[in-house]
Amino acid sequence: MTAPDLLPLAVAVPLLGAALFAAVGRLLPRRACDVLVTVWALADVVLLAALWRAANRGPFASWVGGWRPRNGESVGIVLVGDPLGVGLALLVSLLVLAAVVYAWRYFAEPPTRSPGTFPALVLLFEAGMCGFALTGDLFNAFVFFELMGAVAYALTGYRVEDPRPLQGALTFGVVNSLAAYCSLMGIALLYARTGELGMAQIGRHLAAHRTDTLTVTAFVLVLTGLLTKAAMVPFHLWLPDAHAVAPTPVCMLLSGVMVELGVYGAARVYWTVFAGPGGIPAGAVRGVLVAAGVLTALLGALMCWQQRHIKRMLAFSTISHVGLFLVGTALLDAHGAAATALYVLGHAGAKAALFGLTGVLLDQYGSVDEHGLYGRARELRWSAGVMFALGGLAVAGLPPFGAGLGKALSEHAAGDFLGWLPAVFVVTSAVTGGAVLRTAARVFAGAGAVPHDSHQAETRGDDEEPEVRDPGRPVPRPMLAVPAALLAACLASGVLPGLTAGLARAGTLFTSRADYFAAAGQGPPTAFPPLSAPSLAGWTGEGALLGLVSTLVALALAATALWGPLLGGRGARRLRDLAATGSHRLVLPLRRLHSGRLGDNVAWLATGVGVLLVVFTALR
Amino acid sequence: MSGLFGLVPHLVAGWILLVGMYGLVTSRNLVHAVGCLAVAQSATYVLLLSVGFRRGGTAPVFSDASPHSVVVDPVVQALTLTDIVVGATVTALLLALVMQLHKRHATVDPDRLNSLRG
Amino acid sequence: MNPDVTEVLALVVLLVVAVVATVAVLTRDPARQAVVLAVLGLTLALLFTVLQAPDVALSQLGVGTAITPLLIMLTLRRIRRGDAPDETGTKESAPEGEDR
Amino acid sequence: MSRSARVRLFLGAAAAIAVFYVLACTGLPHFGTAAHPYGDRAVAATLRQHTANTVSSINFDQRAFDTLGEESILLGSVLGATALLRRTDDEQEFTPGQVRVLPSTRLFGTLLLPVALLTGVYIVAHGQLSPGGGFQGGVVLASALHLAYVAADYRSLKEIRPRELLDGVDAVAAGAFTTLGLAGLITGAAYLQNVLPLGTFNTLSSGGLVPVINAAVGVEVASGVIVLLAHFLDQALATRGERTTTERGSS
Repeated sequence: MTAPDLLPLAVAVPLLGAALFAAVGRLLPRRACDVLVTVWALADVVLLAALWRAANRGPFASWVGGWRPRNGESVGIVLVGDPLGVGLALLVSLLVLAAVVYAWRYFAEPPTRSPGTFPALVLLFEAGMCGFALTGDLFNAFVFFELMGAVAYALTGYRVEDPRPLQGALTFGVVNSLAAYCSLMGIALLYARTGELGMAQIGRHLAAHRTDTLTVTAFVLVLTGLLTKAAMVPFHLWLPDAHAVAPTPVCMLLSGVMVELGVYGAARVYWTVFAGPGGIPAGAVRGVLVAAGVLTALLGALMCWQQRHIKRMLAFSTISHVGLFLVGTALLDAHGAAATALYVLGHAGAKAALFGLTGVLLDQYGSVDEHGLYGRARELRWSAGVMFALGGLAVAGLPPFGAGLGKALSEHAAGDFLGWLPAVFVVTSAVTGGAVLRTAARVFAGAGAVPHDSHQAETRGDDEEPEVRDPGRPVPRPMLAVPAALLAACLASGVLPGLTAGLARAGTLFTSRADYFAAAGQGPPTAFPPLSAPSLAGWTGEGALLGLVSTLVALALAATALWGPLLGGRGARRLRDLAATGSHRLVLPLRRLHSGRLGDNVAWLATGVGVLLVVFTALR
Repeated sequence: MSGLFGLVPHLVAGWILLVGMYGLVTSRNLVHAVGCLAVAQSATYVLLLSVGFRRGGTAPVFSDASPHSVVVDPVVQALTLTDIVVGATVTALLLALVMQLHKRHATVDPDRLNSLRG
Repeated sequence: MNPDVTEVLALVVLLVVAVVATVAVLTRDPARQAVVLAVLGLTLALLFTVLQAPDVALSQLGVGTAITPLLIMLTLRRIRRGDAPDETGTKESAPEGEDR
Repeated sequence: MSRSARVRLFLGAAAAIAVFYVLACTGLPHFGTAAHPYGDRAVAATLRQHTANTVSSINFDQRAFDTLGEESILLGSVLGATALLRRTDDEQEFTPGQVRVLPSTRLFGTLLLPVALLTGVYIVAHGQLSPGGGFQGGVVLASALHLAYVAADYRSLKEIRPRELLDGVDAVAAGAFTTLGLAGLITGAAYLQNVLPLGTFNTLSSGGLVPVINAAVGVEVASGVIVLLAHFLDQALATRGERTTTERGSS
């Protein structure tokens, strides 16, 4: 059996596992279920790793059902194994493995009286994400988008005893479903114009028409669902509400890879469908999406800094990093794509580890409130505390973490496009990293002034329903081992020498329309770039320096937040007043916009669609 | 059929989507909101099937029709079928969430839920 | 070209669908909305039949007119009971004439 | 944002969307166009596959991977509803009171039940021939069972509805679909490839794998919908008591 034959198994194996756990889960004891799901997740990792090796030799296609094209036309669905897509699926499977191991002792007692329900849902989630990453068919992408969506809503609201997850899950569900229906409208418009559903086929047929309002409208509508998943401003409002409340292992998957899949989907659709003649000009896409990415990164960073609910803080940090991923991808070159891929990889390790450590806090203290936990977690400072701080440093871009290398390479690529873009990368990383460091210092060391309550409308993190019902127990070992492994992986992705070279080639293939079309049987065969294609530079002096700068700024910000209130003197007092005024004028209105209300979410969704339509029409 | 007349099906689909979104924006009851989402989704059915209609075509079933007869586009029908199932299951999940939400918050007014903000 | 009978019929049903969809959204009481949604499901099924999509019409009939409204009614029933914690004080009028 | 500001924002955006959408539609082929390249290919492939109902051939053969995803969504939402609507510690089950049913209603339900069940099975079985198939038939089957509720009361429905078994059946049927796909791989063809003999056009056994997958989908949909409705019915009719934690009366 060859790699193309095995590609659909990336979806089928987790689906089979889900059916298995759903069917026999209630018959198995808890421990057996835990072991079995770990083995299953491991098998997925092995399968995808093998596929990834094959994809690195050159992209290949798998026609599900054997419906190979005749004269370039097929009636079936194609899955395309290119290194970036399969690599993303591999990342999904790795994070799923981490999440299921983390969850070993997570739910003290399976709430549904069937220990199989949670693993089954997680495996379905994995199948949806892998299918989405691999499919080369637009409608099939919608189906897998909905699969990962529907399962994610259920997983987010999993703890029904607590009121907040339900609200977050409902907003998540309604907004993402609505956005998906917008995408489907766009797919229908594309079908009306070209009579095709395969991405490459549509791309090929679009060339017969000039770019008109129909093209732009279809493009924007299809993008709506993907950018909502990617939490681009103003489609982002659902994300903090959902990520703040989902069970911790689920958060690891949501923040670590699901949101990033939205960016990937948008880039994939652009490159295969709209990048050619009759599509959308590259200049327009680059301009609009880079601008949106910058806005997302800055807004996310600002909101991240303001949070006291730790999971919500991490959620806004994810928004802000996704903004950077969007910038990197929207540069529309191989360098940007490869750098972003590495950044996503490093970020996934650091962010999943941070969520995991927050889960430890919730487990031990029944709270994720930065103020309420002040100094309470001192006994964990040499385990969870150190790791939390390391996660903060990784987020801030400290060399040699993978997140740092990804940031360095992305900002280098972005700097070639616009000279000031690296500043956005540095500021964003510094603020989000600083927020994490501030939290680490307060919670695990009791450093700085005792935080005082503000009277603004905000989400607090105390009186959470503990996710585990046994507060007296020591921290279960997997809950510390998994974050440690994730941080180690984040570090490794920054120093493994072969990785950047591999990703550079993956980026070249991802942005090469001809190679994708050739693999999907829609164009003449191409000679894939050689294995020794020009690779990314790896760590450079400039990259390491900027990484150090952003880390130092992060440390300075954290120190200011911690000890600033203790400083005496007129100067310090005046600065504090200035900060308070700024916060009142700028931050309060922004916080009010994040009202958590369903109607506001939908109104902003419509606004985003309208604005995108206007700007893309103006720039086309 | 030409001109504006031939646009009506597509325009109706667009109208349904926007009306459904209007309902979501103004809804005071989450059960109503889920209903509006279902309305918005029916826009996709209407658009898909309108796109696939062929003048003079019959249903794409050949059990008692000649294999040479003119039929409407079957692909969009298959897509719509999938879409309907997806819609029903998502509706069920969302309603389950609403039911639980009401137990914990004692309200189903989306504007009175305020535990997540800022 | 003059539209043929099918197309005229389709257009008429389309306009009815648009009107019913609007009414469904503007019906703010969820219990009544469920009924309007059932009617919407019915008119959609009719539209799909006219558009030569019997397979789709059949599933729309099952899902749109039966399952979705039923789920909404059941949800409302649970919610209404939640609103009135004192069980004995609320007599619900069940469609089957239940006698509590 | 105040409600009126929100509505104004939305209406402005909606107006813009409407303008672009209308302009986009003028670029579409007119309603009833004769150009359906994919549709024509799908019809040709259907006839080659000896399947009479093109929609079934697309759903269960040509684009079976879509349907696999769709059935997984159904499985996911059944599992999700099971998790979300579980009875929490603060809720109790109660037995709904005895119900008076008019004899005519009982007769109606009792007579209709077998008819509806038969109809459901018929629709599933003829999916590759006539309109209908696993999904539509499954829904009819599930609805048929609920005629018992009309005919008798909730208790008798619970008696004839083995929910735990159906939970398992649902999962097994979903797994069967995934596994049937493997048949292609094992025989050296592609995943989900239609490797069974195609049979004679327009007979019950025609279409190769189509009727088999169709049946699996029928079983999954029927059991899935019954389980979904069961959870909702349970909550609506036989669960009471809850604790609201926050915000009663606050705004």
